[in-house]
Amino acid sequence: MIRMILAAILIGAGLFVLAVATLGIFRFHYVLNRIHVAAKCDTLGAMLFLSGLAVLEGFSFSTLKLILIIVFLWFTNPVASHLVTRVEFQTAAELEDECKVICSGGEREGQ
Amino acid sequence: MEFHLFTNYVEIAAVILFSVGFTTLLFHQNLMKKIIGFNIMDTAIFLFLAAKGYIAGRMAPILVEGANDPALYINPVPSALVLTGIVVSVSVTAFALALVLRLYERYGTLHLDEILYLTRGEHD
Amino acid sequence: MALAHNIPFISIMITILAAVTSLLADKNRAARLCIGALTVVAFLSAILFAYLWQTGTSFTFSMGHFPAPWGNELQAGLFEALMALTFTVVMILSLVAGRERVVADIAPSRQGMYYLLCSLLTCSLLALIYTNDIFTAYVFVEINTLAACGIVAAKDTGETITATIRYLVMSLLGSGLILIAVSLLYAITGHLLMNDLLSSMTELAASGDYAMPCMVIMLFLAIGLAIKSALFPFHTWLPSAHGSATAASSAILSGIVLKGYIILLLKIFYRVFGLSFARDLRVADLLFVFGLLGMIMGSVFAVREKNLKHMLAYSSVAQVGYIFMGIGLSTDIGMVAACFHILAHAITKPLLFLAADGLMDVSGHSKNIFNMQGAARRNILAGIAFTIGALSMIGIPMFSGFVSKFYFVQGSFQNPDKMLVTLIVLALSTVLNAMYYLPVLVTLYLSNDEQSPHRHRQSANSRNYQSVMIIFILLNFILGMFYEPVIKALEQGLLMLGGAH
Amino acid sequence: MQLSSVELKLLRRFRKIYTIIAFLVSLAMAAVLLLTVFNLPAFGKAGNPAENEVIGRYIGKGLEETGAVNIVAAVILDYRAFDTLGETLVLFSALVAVIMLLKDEPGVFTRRYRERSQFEPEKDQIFRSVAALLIPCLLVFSIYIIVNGHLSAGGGFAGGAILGATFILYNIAYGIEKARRFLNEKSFLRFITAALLFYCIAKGYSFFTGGNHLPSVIPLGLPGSIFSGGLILPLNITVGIVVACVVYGAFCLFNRGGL
Repeated sequence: MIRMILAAILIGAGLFVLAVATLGIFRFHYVLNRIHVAAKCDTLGAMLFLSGLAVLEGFSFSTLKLILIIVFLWFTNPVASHLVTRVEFQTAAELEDECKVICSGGEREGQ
Repeated sequence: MEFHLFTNYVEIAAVILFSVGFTTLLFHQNLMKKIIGFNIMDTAIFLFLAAKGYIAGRMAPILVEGANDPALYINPVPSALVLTGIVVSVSVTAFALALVLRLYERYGTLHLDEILYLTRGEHD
Repeated sequence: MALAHNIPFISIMITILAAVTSLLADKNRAARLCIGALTVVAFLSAILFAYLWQTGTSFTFSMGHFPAPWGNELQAGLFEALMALTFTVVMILSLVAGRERVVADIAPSRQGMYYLLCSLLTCSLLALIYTNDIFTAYVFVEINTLAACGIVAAKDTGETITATIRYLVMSLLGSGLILIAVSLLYAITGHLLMNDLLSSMTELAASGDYAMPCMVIMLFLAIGLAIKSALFPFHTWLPSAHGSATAASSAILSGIVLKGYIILLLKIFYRVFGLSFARDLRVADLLFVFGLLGMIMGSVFAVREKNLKHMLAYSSVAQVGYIFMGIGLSTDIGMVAACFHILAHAITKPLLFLAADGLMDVSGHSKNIFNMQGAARRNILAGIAFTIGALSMIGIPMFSGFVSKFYFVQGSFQNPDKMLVTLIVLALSTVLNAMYYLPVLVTLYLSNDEQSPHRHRQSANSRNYQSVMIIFILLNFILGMFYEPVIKALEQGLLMLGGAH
Repeated sequence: MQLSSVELKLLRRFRKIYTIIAFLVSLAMAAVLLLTVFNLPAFGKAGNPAENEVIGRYIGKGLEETGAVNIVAAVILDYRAFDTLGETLVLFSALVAVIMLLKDEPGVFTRRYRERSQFEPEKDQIFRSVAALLIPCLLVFSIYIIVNGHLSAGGGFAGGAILGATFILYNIAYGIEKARRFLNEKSFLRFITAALLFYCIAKGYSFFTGGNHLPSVIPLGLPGSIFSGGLILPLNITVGIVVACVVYGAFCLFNRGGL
């Protein structure tokens, strides 16, 4: 029973985070804002959701698979977001207009 | 004959998605959005097929040792059809994207009206 | 089990193998492979036709070790064999005659792939003709779409790529409708094989269950296939695609690719719903109305067109309208007339497109009719061929177009409700056909314009082109004069399609 | 984009009408489909029309007739193999069409957008180290999925897609030159042709013997072991190769117009 409640809380939290992320992607206008929301919330939301499923399942082979999926997502999702951000950082023409914080660092081309 | 208004909710979601995709494909002028619409449409059909294959309380059609009673497993045919459909949809998407890329390289726009206007000058 | 029963399977396999191996071959070898494979298939189809003509039966061939309904199945009767024969012959002739134009229009590195796609196109058409399974039909419809779009896009100009994307978008709409209809069909019957679908449908028609889904399925299938075969309100993609592609592609697309979908629709009418149930669903009436509109509007658009290839493409819209009108008549003779018109149009439209290409060749490759003054005097064979094609399309006796019109009229007599409107529209459409073909013919035979920069340009038809034109002209005469055995074969074939063995 | 003002006005008016039509068409479409769906058999209920003798034989006799534990694999590669042959040909034709459209001809045409982008992921340290970690795992995983296609969920299509994605990852992380060492244009075309030829001939053999009611000489093996399922295992492997090649080839063509 306690396991059920715990699982429900985890899954609910995961769904909430995913919903917020989706809203954020629609709400924000620039790539960097959007990737900020998408990256964090996808990683966190999927993690919460999957761990909820793992709790529900108990100790079994499926739980091992779920943990592997979480590890895989933790590896790939931040890296993918990182790459998208880098591309945007290096190629976007109006980056200074989009983010008011002055970009430091000389990696950006044409500066 | 019954009227399944509240049991067929998965199918309802599928057909709503289908009409969204259909409309996007037919009426959007941006070629990328047309392709996205096509993908939504196809995905909706796969959802529909998957829903039609599901039978409550049964296992996926991978035989468990010693049990091959048809009443234990869900319907494998829709799964096979979905698999075929996904491959077809991926191939067509690749072809459509290649065409769009060619057009974009040539005209610098993805808007079908603008492209049609630009090609008008090329007729002899 | 006679050896001839293997022919449908072997013809499909040969075209697949030709397509796969030509990926590694260079362009000339790919062309030879494609045409060679098609020739073999044409011979085999002729043998199959002769065999079925003698025995008067149809047969099924199970693909794999499992009998239907567990495995796939092919089905062949006189109708299927005749269509396969016609399609392969037209395909070979178009490819042979369009060879020089392909070399001129398409970059050398792409020509191999062009022929590869032609092989795949034939494979998919054969599969559409022979298949007995509705989902297999969907898969091969997709191959057909991809290959057809590919052979339009092979000529790499902005115009063709734009035309291809419009073609592809409309085709995708059609495929989506077909796929959801197939899914709905599976949901209410649980079958994909046509024979079992037919028995389930007969039960449903008797019990009255699922009346609304049946209606929607039939509607979606009909509209999906009508989009792909360019029935009037859905024809918008056709003129640009057929008008801008290279001559061989235009000939193939107008002549046979459109018809592949119509044949699939006929199979759905006969083998999935059963003719009487399909007529009860009233979808045929919708097709009838669209067909009539297409006959008129296609010709009206063609009258306004100054671009010769676009004009021929709009004429295809009108001719597709004829075929759908024949299907929509809901009479036996109307069906036969529609099938005969498939054949007649399949041998006339490629003739017209190829002749137009020859005429454009001596007019500085301009597609505009006004630049073609006297072109028929400079390229005599192409001029004669164009004249014969045009006369056949108008419906002058002795040519194939006349026979189908004659049977359309007969078919309309069987259905008194639709008789009057059919006759009026047929007459009107014939007048309109004459209105756009005759001025072109007059222009083509006008004396050489002194100002014309091309007036000294003489034709340089290759021997292949000449012989293909002569074969097409002869075929047109044969179909126009000795049509009785063909009609008889079609009648029998349609009976077999309906289930009589 | 220069439109004259009259044309622009016309176009705008046309757009307005067009939007209304679009809205109506989509509503009508949704209404018709919803009505249809309400009339369909109930969701998830046993005894719907789709559950008939076809399914009974697939599940009841699938193991002894095809030797595959995964009934979906048995259906797509044995019972309904003609569909799957068509499906592979769809992939093939799409690949050919994409090659035809996007392949650069040396000296004639170069990718403009390639010059515009200055981003080179090969230089990214984070990405490279993660890729180095992931690529071996992905390779093993994809091969497991392909080879186990007849025993568990998965098969040639799924595994091939993962294999293709692994190649793409390698290509992005280590650059095209290194990727060319194991898959260049020539070997790519040969792989695909060989795999497809094997597929067509194997299936052609089984269609031919099946259609003529001849016995097939291919043994089914011991059900449940890796080497069971008769032709299903080799077919899964060839399908995997074809799919991986198509995915990777399409990526390369989109990325730089050649392998």
